Amino acid sequence: MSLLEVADLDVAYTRGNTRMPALRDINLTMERGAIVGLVGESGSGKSTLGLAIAQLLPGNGRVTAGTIAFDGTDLTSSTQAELRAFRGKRIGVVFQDPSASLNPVLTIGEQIAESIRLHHDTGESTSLLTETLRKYSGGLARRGRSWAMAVDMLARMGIPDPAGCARRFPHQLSGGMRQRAAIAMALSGEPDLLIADEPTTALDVTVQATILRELVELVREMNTSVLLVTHDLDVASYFCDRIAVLYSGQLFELASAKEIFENPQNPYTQRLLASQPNIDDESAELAVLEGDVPDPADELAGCRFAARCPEAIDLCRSTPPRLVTLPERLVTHDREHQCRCLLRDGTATAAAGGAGHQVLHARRPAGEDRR
Amino acid sequence: GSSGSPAESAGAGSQQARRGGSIKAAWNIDRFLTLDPQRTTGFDQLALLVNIVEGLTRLTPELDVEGALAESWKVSEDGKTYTFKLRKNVVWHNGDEFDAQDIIFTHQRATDPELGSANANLPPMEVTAPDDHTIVMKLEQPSGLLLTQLTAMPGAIMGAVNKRALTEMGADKYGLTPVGTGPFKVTEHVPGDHLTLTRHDKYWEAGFPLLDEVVIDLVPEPTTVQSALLSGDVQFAHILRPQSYEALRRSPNLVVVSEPGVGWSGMWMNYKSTAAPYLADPRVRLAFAKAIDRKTLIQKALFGQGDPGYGPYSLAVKWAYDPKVPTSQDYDLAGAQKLMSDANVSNVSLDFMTTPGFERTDQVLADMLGKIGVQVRLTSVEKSVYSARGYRDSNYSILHSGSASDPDPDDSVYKYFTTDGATNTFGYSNPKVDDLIAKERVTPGRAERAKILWEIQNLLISDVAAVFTYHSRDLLGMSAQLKGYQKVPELRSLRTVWLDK
Amino acid sequence: MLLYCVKRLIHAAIVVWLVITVVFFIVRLVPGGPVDALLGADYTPEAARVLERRLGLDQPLIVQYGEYLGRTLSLDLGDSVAGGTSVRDMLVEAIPRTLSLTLIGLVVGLLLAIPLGARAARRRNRIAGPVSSGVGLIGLSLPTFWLGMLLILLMAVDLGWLPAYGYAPMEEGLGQWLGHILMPGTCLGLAYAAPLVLITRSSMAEALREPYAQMARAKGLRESVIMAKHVVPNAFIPVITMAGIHTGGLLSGAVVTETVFAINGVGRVLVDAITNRDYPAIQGVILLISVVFVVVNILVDLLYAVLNPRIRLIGGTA
Amino acid sequence: MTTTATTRTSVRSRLLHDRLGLVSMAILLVLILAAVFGPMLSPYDPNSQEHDLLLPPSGAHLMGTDSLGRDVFSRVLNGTRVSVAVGIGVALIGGIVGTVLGLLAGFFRGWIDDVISRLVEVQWAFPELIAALVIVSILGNGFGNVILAISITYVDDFARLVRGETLRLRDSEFVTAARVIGMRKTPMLAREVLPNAFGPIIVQATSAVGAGILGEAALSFLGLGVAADTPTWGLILSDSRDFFHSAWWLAVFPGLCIMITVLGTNLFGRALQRSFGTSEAL
Amino acid sequence: MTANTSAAASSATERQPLLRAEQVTKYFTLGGLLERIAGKRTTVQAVRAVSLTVGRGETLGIVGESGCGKSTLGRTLLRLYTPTSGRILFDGQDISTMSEPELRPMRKRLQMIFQDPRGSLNPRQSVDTLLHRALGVHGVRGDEAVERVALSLRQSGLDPSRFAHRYPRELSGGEAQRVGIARALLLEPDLIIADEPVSSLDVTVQAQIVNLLMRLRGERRLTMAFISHDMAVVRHISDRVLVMYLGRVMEDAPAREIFRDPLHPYTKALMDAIPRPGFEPVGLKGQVPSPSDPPPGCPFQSRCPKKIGAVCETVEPVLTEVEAGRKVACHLHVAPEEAP
Ligand SMILES: Nc1ncnc2c1ncn2[C@@H]1O[C@H](COP(=O)(O)OP(=O)(O)OP(=O)(O)O)[C@@H](O)[C@H]1O
Ligand SMILES: Nc1ncnc2c1ncn2[C@@H]1O[C@H](COP(=O)(O)OP(=O)(O)OP(=O)(O)O)[C@@H](O)[C@H]1O
Ligand SMILES: [Mg+2]
Ligand SMILES: [Mg+2]
Repeated sequence: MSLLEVADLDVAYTRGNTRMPALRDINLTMERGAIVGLVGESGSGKSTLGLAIAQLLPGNGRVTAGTIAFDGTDLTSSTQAELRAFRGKRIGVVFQDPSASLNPVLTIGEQIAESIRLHHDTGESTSLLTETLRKYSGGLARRGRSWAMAVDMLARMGIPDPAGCARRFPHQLSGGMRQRAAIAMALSGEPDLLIADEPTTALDVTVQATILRELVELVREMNTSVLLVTHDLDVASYFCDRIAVLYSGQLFELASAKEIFENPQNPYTQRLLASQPNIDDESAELAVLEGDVPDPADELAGCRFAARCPEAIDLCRSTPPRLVTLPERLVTHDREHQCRCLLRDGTATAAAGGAGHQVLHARRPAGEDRR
Repeated sequence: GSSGSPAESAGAGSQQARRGGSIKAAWNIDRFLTLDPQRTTGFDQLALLVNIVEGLTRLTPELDVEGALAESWKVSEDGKTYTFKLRKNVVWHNGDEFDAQDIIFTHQRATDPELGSANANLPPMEVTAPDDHTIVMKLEQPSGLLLTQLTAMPGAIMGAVNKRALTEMGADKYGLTPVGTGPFKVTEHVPGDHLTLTRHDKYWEAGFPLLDEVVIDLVPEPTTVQSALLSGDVQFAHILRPQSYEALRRSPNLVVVSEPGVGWSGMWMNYKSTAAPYLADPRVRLAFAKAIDRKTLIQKALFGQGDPGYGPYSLAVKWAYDPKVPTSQDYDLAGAQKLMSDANVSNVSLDFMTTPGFERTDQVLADMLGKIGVQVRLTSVEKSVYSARGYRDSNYSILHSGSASDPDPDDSVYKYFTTDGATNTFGYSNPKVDDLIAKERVTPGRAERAKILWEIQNLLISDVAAVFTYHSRDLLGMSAQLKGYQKVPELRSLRTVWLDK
Repeated sequence: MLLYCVKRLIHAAIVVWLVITVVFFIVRLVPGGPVDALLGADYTPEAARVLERRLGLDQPLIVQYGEYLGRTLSLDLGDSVAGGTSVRDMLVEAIPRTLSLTLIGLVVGLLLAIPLGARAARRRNRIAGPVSSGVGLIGLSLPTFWLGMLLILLMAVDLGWLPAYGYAPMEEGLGQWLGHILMPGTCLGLAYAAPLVLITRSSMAEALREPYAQMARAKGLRESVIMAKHVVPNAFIPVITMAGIHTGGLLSGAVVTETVFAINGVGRVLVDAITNRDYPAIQGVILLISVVFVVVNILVDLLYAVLNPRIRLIGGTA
Repeated sequence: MTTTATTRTSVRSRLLHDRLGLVSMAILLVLILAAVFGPMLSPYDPNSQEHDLLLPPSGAHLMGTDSLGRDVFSRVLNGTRVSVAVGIGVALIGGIVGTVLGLLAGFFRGWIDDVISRLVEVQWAFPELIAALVIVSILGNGFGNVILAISITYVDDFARLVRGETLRLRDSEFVTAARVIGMRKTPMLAREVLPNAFGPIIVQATSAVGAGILGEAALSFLGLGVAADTPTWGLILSDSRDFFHSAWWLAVFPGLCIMITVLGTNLFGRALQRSFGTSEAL
Repeated sequence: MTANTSAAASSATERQPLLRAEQVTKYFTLGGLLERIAGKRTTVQAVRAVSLTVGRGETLGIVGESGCGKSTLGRTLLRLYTPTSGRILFDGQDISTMSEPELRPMRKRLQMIFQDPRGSLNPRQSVDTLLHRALGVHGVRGDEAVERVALSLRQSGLDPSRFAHRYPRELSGGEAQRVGIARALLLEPDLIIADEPVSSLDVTVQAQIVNLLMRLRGERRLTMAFISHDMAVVRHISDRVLVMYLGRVMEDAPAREIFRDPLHPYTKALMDAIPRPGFEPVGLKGQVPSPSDPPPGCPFQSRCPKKIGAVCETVEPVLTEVEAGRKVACHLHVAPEEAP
């Protein structure tokens, strides 16, 4: 059994009195220990997917269809109490905005320690009273084993003076330290699945490097699966086993990292890779994808990328493509390469006599420039 | 005598009085400002004070006068010399022996202008003590009031005070814990909270008092007084509002006493009012009087707890009450309306000054006046403002007033209707009335006095000096376990009360 | 810190001085005076003069004010105009009562408001929402005196569980004390709780939407712990501000409650003093209240700092 | 507030599409209508004592009669004007003055804050009821004076609350952003700070509406209400206290009216808040 | 012709310095209740004696470790903070001591893109409202405003019809950031301090924004200080790059050269940590110093792989011009005339 199986997931937000779909028909499977990168246009629903899996959608967000099976349990039909058993210990989350997700009135150490107490047998009480008292009594908070483990956790995140840092409040840390604390917190329960929403955006490259290295180590050690939301394709390529490309609320492509970078099949993925600024590239203008992303809420007849797709044919505007595993002739490294495109899944070929294939080879995938 | 108490109607009059026990009593008052007999003014305080302080005489339930500190007395032929024989076995609460010097001192104090007693209306006289147990009072003129004024009663200030205690404590402290000769002594007084009365063991009247202790709790909210009686938290409530009567009467554990009170209620119409100059017109005043349906007023506003009033004297003062009051002010709406049109007063609006406590009656009065085309605006002001504007500054058009606690009918007329009476702020002046009041005051015999008093009443009624409306009832409630209570109107003497458990 | 304390003290002193000055003059603007109150309906001019001399009211106002300030500085609050008691003794007698009353009111109010408001803030709760609205609405719609009387009727007359009125000091036993103070305290607490329920609900609902609350949930913390430890301290600034503000209301409530329940506390002393135009007593009580409020103010500020480490004390926060 | 036409209409349209908002507006509308037309609609003269005493509610007397034989429905209806005006007047006057003071103090700090805060603390030190009592004693009673007296006593509450919120908000990033676009201080206060302090202000205003109505009741209780012969909900309620056992209707109807008013303002405030952009409904 | 080449073509002297900072320093005093009682106050030396010049139409990239004072510097330059010392000249005028009302007329010309995009958006204002407000402040109303708002949203990659009526809470991270960008562009400023403007944007949108900024630079001679962690973007957009460490400027050089040949060891470390396809992340080792207690000597000495000894620990290196237009603060590099 896979660790996580997301099947036919639809998520919608309510704005005003209308329901706006944000995710449509998401199918995603994660194996134990796998690291899956989630990339895609801003607003395409990456954070939404992460939150939906953790069942932490904001008040106006709802799963409207589909299932999220975690280790065999469907989370969408679980009660709050049942979910609690999963959270922290089995599913850890790093939110997109780490500063906001740290409680401003609790010390960093206490925030990590409380999660440790919940998920490790530290022999400390987690009753309402003692937990509340810990907020007001620094001495009490720092007494137990969980505190020591929290400090240790911070140290592993490469934070200088971890003991001192643990005693400070979030606002007394720099952005980078806060982000590291948030990661430490999510990892402290040694979860089976870590959902990390852009965990390194606030970090400068040197710190980012430190963190990533640490993260990889920890994750391998704990055999944790990671769903990594990022817009840094280089980070994704380094870190992830598989990469999922999201566009306007739909999965457009899903394959191993190597496959995505070396053999992107979906036209959107290709454009995405081409837009990546290249540190070693002197060219001044970045490749731009013209046009707007359709609102995930808009109902469109055909492919959601059709309006911006340079390869689009008439069929694309009328027939919605499905996410299919590509035929072997189109893949280089990954037989499981899935793609949502009429031009690749044979539909268009059948209709237009192999035109799609032509187009495919007419352009060089952007990623290859960088070799 | 100590029998024939109206409260005996609660039954078990034949039972043997038992000594001992302590009770709790609720006094519906914010605080006792002072219990100094020469300085106190409040009726609620005087009602309590009878338990602590005594005068030469005291009142019986029938409002007759009997001896208290004086065993007996003689009045000279000309009615100007009173000779009192004092009791010999009287001991002050502080253990001092009581003698004639105490009365001399009390009189000096009462008439000392420095003390500024508000009630210093004793007749001019010379007080001497030929021996330790005799007091002689030489008056300039005979008096019909003196014996009543010598009781420790409202309007009287001859409650005996102890000189030693007064100098030791100072006047202010004495006002809190007065030392008297009465049946109970004050052992604790927390102003605004409670007051503890303890049995005065050496009280001169053998066998009294019967209770060991009475705790007086001050309960400012009348609804709470009612609840406390019902719940048994207190055994005695010194006063009840009319609206409580029914609710309490139904309770088998309680005895509620409703007796005619002393004093009168009515509307003062300010003849000098610039806002309503027509009030100086007796026709208008008569119209107002005729517009008042007293039965309905009493029924509605007082829940039946009152007696219609047409003149100043109340039913309780039996000897002075004349059941044949002139009927000129009887309810007659048509007559009233006619009088108004005769006086050429129509569609006027009038400010009626009221104060909490009178609001109920005044709303009904306002409604009744409305029927003769007088638009009444009720303005409620706080008590102090009310007395300042009403009794001193004469700054009102019409208000609800009257007198209360008048054991002697003189108290009901003298201050109010003589031309320069202390509280005559509405401007009534009738030389004939002035003369009659002066005469009544120096007439010793009750029978003669009663005649003069009736004459005064008839004049007041025909002049429509004020609109007399009702005589309120003196209401009190107590636990059915309390026996032997003797009710003197407006006073709350617990001397004869005992607890039947 | 020293500077802060000094500044704080100076401000407190200014406030207290302003308060007593305002009271001093304003009570003398109210029509009627102690003479009317003490001497009743009718009195002679001599009597009035004597009394005025005794009370020092015959002096020019500014002289009276100067003397008053001087006396107050030497902590002498003067004597009640009725005589016999010093204002200080009156207060010493009254303070424990009012303190007990407001304490119970505070406890009842907070115990009612915070759990209810907190539960109602979680939108899924089907019971707490209406109940909290109910408490809020009842507390805001029914006068304290009315509730008090109803309570007496119910608890003392009909059920006979609690004494109808009065106060028992703690020396008479905790049970006695509690028995007497419970009903008035509840009555006061309900009025106090009303705005707090609403503010707690609103600010908690807001705090619950913050990402850190989501984060706490993501850790797998129990809902009660999330509330008590994560949400409450953050949502509490307005609640505390409101609670602080309404301690003023608590005292107003105490005025009425003490009258209804015949508790001779500070509120009743004040009402009596006003009825009797007992200037020294009015001044004394208001001085006391202003000192208490200044202290409450400082406490509230400190509480802010305890709850929320971001709050800087310098300059103070509301 | 002048923004673009689009936002103005959108606030309005959002308000009109808010279910609870509509309910609250309906309540308030009914109250206002009752306040304006109440005297015309009332079946009897509210002060006329022509009816039997203490009649329970019936077709002739929708809310029964009181202990003086007055029609309670007529009294409640006529009382609407005063009570609603006192309640809303207190919330508005106290709210506006207090909010302005609080904003100024919290935003400008320095001596402005010192002066305002001290004044507010001075006022705070007077228990509301007592202060109102004294003010009414000095000014005399009557409609305007009672509103004024009670309103003044609530200024400090708003001022303190708003100052606290302002202090919290003035350092927030979006206020800095407003500085960056060159916004003047006044609009900055009005548009950036104030709307974010709306939540607590609404709650405070709601309780001020209730408190205003009850304040008038308490003054009536102490005999210093608007006038002894002007029915107000507070007065009717205060009159009912002798008849707990015998005449429930005397208390229930005015009590309900106060509750509905408080509820209406509360809901309206929350709807307003939602329309101004707090996204989630409660 | 691309903006970059145009920038390179025009010589540095030809440009008017639009913004000039001289020895700007910003300290914060910290301390909670307990620290105050104990009398322990901490001063965070966020920015220490920074001097810089940005010519008209020039883009200055500012990079450095998180917490090194980039945002503080940016905010101080805009006078959102009052500098502890130093002078700031904007278009020749000293704005470092101006009062808020005096500054107000300038505000239109000086804009900022905030690092925390959501925090800088008033939660109670829809996107539409808050953009209109920015224009309204400067008297632009009516159709013109509607057009300009729509344009700036569009430029920032947001479809006005979709986003105009949303509230900040209803935006994704990147969308919120773009609203912030739209607001800054709306007023057509001369100078933008962009604090991590593209950090939460995916690459396609990022490309769009970067291109837009570069185009504006070309068309309107927009001047920018561009703070970013993303070295690739910095390289793309900047003419010059300022490298900061612990509140200090470590290196200040033309973008091309600094990427080609970083002089300062810290700059080198930064370059090495840039993620590249197939890179191995290596961080820096050693104790990170605290801005409230900066070490003596070179700020970077505790982590410097090329430390040359005692001099680094005791003498603080000054920023010296080692080549034309290249300044560095390191004992390894000394000014040509000082070189032996
Ligand atoms: N609370 C919300 N209410 C309404 N709409 C929302 C809400 N949160 C997000 N959305 C919308 O849902 C869509 C997906 O948002 P999401 O935050 O998942 O995007 P994302 O892929 O994480 O983008 P980014 O990279 O910019 O963070 C967007 O169109 C966004 O505007
Ligand atoms: N308002 C403030 N009060 C106190 N200290 C502050 C404040 N703002 C920033 N600091 C401190 O100043 C230093 C510099 O912070 P700054 O935000 O400028 O860093 P930065 O370079 O922008 O970092 P990042 O890349 O994480 O955004 C940090 O140590 C920070 O903790
Ligand atoms: Mg996101
Ligand atoms: Mg920054």
